[in-house]
Amino acid sequence: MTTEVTSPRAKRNLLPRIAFGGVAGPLIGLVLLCIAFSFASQYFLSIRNALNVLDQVTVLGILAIGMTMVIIIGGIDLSVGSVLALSMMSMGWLERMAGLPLPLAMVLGVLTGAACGLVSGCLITFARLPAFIATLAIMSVARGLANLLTDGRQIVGYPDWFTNLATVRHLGFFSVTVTVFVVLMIVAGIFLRYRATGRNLFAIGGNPEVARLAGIDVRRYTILTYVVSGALAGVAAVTLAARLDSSQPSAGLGIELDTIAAVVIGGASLVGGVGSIAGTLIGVLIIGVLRNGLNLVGVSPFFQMVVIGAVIALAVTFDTMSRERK
Amino acid sequence: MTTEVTSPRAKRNLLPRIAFGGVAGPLIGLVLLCIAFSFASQYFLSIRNALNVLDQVTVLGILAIGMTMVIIIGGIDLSVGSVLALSMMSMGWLERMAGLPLPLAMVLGVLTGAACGLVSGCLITFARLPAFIATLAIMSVARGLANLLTDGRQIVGYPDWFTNLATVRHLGFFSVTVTVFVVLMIVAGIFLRYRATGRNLFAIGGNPEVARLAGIDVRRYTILTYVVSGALAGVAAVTLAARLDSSQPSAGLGIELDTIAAVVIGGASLVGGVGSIAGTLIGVLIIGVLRNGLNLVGVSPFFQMVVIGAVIALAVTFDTMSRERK
Amino acid sequence: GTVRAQAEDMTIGLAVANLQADFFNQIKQSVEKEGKEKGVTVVTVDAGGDSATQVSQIQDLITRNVDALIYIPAGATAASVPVEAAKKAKIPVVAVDRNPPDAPADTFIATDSVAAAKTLGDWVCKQSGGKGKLAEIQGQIGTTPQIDRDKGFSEAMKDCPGIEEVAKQASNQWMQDEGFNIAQAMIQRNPEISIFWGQADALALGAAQAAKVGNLGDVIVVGFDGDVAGLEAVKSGTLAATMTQQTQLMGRLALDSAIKLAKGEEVPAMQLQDATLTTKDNVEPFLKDHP
Amino acid sequence: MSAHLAEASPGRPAETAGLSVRGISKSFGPIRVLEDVSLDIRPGECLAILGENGAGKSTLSSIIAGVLAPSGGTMTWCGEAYAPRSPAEALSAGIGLIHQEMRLLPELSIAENVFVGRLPMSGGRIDRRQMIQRAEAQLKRLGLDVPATTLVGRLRVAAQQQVEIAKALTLEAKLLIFDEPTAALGGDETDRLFEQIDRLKAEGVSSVYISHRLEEIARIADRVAVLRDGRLVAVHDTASVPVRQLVEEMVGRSVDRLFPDLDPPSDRVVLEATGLTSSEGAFQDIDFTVRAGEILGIAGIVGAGRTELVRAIAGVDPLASGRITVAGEPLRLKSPRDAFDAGIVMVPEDRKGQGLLLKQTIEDNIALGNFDLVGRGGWVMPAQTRRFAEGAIASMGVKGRPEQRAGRLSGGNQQKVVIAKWLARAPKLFIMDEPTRGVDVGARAQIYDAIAALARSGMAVVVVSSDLDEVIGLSHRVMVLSRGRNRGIIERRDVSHVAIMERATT
Ligand SMILES: Nc1ncnc2c1ncn2[C@@H]1O[C@H](COP(=O)(O)OP(=O)(O)OP(=O)(O)O)[C@@H](O)[C@H]1O
Ligand SMILES: Nc1ncnc2c1ncn2[C@@H]1O[C@H](COP(=O)(O)OP(=O)(O)OP(=O)(O)O)[C@@H](O)[C@H]1O
Ligand SMILES: [Mg+2]
Ligand SMILES: [Mg+2]
Repeated sequence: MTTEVTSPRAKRNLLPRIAFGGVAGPLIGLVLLCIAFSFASQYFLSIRNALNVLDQVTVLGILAIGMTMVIIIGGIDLSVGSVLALSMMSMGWLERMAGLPLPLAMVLGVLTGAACGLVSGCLITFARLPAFIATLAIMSVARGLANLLTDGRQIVGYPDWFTNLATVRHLGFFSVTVTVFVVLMIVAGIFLRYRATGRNLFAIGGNPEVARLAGIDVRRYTILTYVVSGALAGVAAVTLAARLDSSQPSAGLGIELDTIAAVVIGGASLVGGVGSIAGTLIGVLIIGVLRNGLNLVGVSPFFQMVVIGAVIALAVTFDTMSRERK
Repeated sequence: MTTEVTSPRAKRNLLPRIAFGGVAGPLIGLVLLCIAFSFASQYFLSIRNALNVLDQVTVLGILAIGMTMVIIIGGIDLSVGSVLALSMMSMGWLERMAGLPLPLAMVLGVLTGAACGLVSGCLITFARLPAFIATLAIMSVARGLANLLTDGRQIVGYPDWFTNLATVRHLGFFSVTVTVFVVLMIVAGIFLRYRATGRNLFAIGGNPEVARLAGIDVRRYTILTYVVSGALAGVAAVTLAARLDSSQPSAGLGIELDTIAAVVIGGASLVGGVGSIAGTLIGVLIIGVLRNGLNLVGVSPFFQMVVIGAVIALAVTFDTMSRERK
Repeated sequence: GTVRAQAEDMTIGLAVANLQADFFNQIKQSVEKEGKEKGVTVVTVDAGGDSATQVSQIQDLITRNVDALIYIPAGATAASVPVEAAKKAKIPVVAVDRNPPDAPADTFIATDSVAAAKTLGDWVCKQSGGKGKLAEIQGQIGTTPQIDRDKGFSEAMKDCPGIEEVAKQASNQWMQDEGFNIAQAMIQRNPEISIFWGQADALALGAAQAAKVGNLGDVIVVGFDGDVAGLEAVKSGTLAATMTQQTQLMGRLALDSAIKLAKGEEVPAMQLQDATLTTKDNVEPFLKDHP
Repeated sequence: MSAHLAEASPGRPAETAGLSVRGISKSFGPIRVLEDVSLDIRPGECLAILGENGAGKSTLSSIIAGVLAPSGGTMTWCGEAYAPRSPAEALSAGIGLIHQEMRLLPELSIAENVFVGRLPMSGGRIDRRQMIQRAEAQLKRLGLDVPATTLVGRLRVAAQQQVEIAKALTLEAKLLIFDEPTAALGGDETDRLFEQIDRLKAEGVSSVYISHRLEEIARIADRVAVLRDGRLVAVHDTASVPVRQLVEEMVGRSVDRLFPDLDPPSDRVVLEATGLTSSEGAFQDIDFTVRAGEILGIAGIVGAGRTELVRAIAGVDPLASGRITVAGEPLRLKSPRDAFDAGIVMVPEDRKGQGLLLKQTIEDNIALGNFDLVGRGGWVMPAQTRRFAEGAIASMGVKGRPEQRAGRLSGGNQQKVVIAKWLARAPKLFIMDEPTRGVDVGARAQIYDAIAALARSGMAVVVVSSDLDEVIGLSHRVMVLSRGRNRGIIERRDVSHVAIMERATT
């Protein structure tokens, strides 16, 4: 939720405010992008492609949920990509080398992610490391461990039912992984908007000292937020493994910047205290639609980079401008 | 703003504070690291290896100078790696395709970097983009352009005198590039400590509104800081081109995180208003010595990642602990 | 380094381009395994794809006084600086996969990518009956393997006019996820695609997965490299064929050459290896014992 | 009121000297904050501007100092048209502002804060020695004796305010605006400040003085202007206007009684503190009790350790030793959460740093820590938050709407939000550190009434204040601290300025 001053028209504006939760700016960007691609490519505007985009943003989206919370409390999590890789490799290793049943390995994979988050959280609260450094350290360690598990080899050959989680679209619509993504978004959205615990995260990000004096256990919340972010990286890992039908130690390389970009495009502030799941969803979709559309149009990869950079800058400019106007 | 009581020990501590400029924490980390490596490898403790380390950190160090200023004003520059690549490719392209003399192309390469910084700075001050997003956008655009210039191919075959800048150690000591690095460090150190313009950067980072109220032209300073950071990325590009004897569009991939890490390890705060060149130098050396030492000891690559992460966390923990004690 | 007669007390430096790529990792493992058998100390460094890092790492290996250097260059084309530095320190260099054109190493070991890609292209032509719509997912633009594989495959296609190339797009990192997304977009633009040519097994696997999701039915997906995942996929029929590079052999050969060079013996300047066209019929032995 | 102005204008000097403000108005979006304000500030005079919280005093100062641009109107300064586009322009014209909200750089030294933006240079580098000497000299004159190399972040609120004042005094400006400079100061420091303003007057420097401490006005000001709801309602050519009249002009009605009647407390002891000793050394060996229905005042001069003491009781700072029991239950305080769970809440001294989320809305601020009251089972619906906040806003008469950003409220209204937030909680022990800092008279009466009502409802209340009248008027008993020690607890019937000051200065 943004914490803008509402003009005296606030009461009249209440309806759109609730409907869009202050994400009008990025939303306009997303709509413009979709319109542009609809003209540029005949393949863009179709249910099938919309489902493809959802497929493609599932991993980014799940990571972005955790990142939204982390950014709201004024932190940052650079380790998500590496933690994803470590969770993925643990899952594969446990199933393959330790012979555990795959469902159990999946759960343990998620727990691996949570454990990484726990370490980050403890480094931040107890060793008082800046979040940037703590998660950068975990980023390096987790990537190393992910590689050490199998000496850098990927793990292939999961059972069919596992890949089907990502590939079979039930009733012609959502695959299991997309469903998980959507459900997680809704749960997180409700949590951040309507639960006291969720609201407390905004207070911590706004000013941790104020939050502490108001009786909030800032340390516990901080640690838990990083644990959730780690666990979500674990969920993303399972999703990605299903999608790729393999576990790869190089998975998620560099995805942390994409994730942070999605959250900030969605209106969150890296200073903390501001952000919303609705905004993050739009940010994630902007990145997803951009990549998908450029591929459909057949833009060369180098030129894609230029366009992506320009569009990100434009989208956020829209957002700040529209806020200013208010 | 905290409302701490002045500790009665404040006066007694004044001397060491001035002597080490608040970098005692990271310095201890660096010294411990050097001692450990001296025991672990017979090759570590030698003039030759020390010079190697300096060689190896030149690019990172030059980038870190600009990053220190950016972080002091409360910003961040994710684009340094890509801007480095773009400057490098422009230089090569201008010399090869446009047929300019190499010295002129070198200057224009540096100016390319400055131009990128100018764009970032304007996006931040005029379009009011968060620095993270503005420089993330430039990061993507610059990398795309660097690749587009030669369709992703590298440029090889510079004249010998150019490579010699990086490889010939004059009087058995410093190569030209290392000399440039050292001189830039000294100049920046003096600038940030003893010049009013330099001190103003701290005021801007501490609180831009206070700075504005004190009559400081915050926008101009902000833009100039990013221009300097970009120009330094250009200088780093020339240095790296000399070292590699080629221009590569993939150069500097991911180096932004290393650079930020070095600055933060050196005691700067990402919130702004705190930082020093002495600290940054130590941060850069910690990263350089760590990589060098691990290679000399022969630690396997995957395990290196684990160790690097752990040492970064430890070094900064030392720093925060030693501050707390104060 | 000084010339030594015994392999036992030798130290060989191994500078790998990027261990995140399975192909390089296979070679690394082979070199290390061989090193253990021969009692040679192998010191491995990984540049993570960055040539600047690699130059620093090789500087460290030289400081460490290695007796010979195995150099798998990072970056689009190989940098000559490490070779020159090693030569200056009188350390012999074995280049693998890519060779700096302006400062060639003492010996160069690689797969003949052009020939291999042509073999693969010819097989595709035969397999498809000389007809079909081809979609090509290239590797990272500008890298030697990308250029060579492009060249070899398109030579084969020249002799196969019935196959029409309908899509061609490059990836940035040779990665499976990229292959998937690119292929998915290609399928949307051209639902009649019948052949996918991924310039690495990872890209081909991504394309195969996209074809499966897109219910494309009968498509021929071919890759290159013959890494473990690729071979498994060939066995299960996900990939129709791949070109198996002899990574184990190349690793062994690299170490042997390095030892020989360190002892002052002669080694041929060029040691090009064949890649084996691998289909369901001959994949089994490769899976058991990678060449 | 134009009649008022017409009366005031004949005595006006020629416009060639001083500042004249003509028809200034200012709107934030559709909200009109200033409406057609015209004023003159003569050379060498001190003009006091009074007004309720949110009357527009700070906004007017900001316009004069170039921080904000007016929506309409003109100014002339020293006979020339004056329309500063930035604080830098105002500064170079010789007009400086001490901002109401202290704006310092915590990570920099006192000296650098004092000279920020105009560091003295010599020979191409900063002249640190000169900078430190001048800063220390100025601070000494203000009564603060600390090395100028100290980081500002380590200073107490009062000292920070003094640094802020020193910053303005070294400007060598021709017009200085003091926006509530004494809100965080004690009597001694205030006197020092007045000496400085007198000195400036003698040098022909004009000043504008804004304060809610009406008793200061007669001492320092030459003339008084009163703002109400953004309009100028009165200008007096003398400062010796009866306080009662000023209050009436400010509030628009008479405030006949500042302090409420107090009911006698019950015998039930709520808080019992024995042997409290700070781990930082700020206070030692403090014993006292507070009973249900009782208001205990804590008095002392600046730096006596009052803030440290109440922070420790609220679980914010650690105690080295001592025992605290609440309603007979011994407490182990490891964090504010523990105190909170035991029914202790605190309104902190530093509202911006510790009391308010400046970037968030008023309703978010009020709901924070109160979610259990706002909703049920951990659920908080926006409509419930709104209703809860509206209740709290009404109870304290905050001039603002629930969805407004707290940082944009006037200072006094921010303070009211911080208090309002805990009123609904009905804690066992309510601690208030400087509860009326920056609050106007009308609102102060309101806050006092609220405090008395809290006590009447059976709560125990601790009020720390540097305002002696406030401690005396509001407390059942007054505990006096000096140099970290309890110098005695005075019963209401024995309490007086003299009784307190005697103990406070031992
Ligand atoms: N940036 C802003 N946006 C919207 N409203 C504002 C802004 N700044 C101030 N206001 C409003 O303008 C009014 C006047 O504020 P101002 O700070 O001038 O009051 P004041 O007289 O100084 O009060 P106090 O005595 O409490 O300091 C208040 O109602 C405040 O909410
Ligand atoms: N002039 C001074 N300079 C520096 N430190 C001081 C000074 N006076 C007191 N102190 C320190 O301040 C501490 C007490 O501060 P505290 O904030 O608790 O006092 P206070 O009575 O609440 O004053 P106030 O709230 O008015 O600032 C003591 O430990 C003392 O060491
Ligand atoms: Mg005010
Ligand atoms: Mg106090």
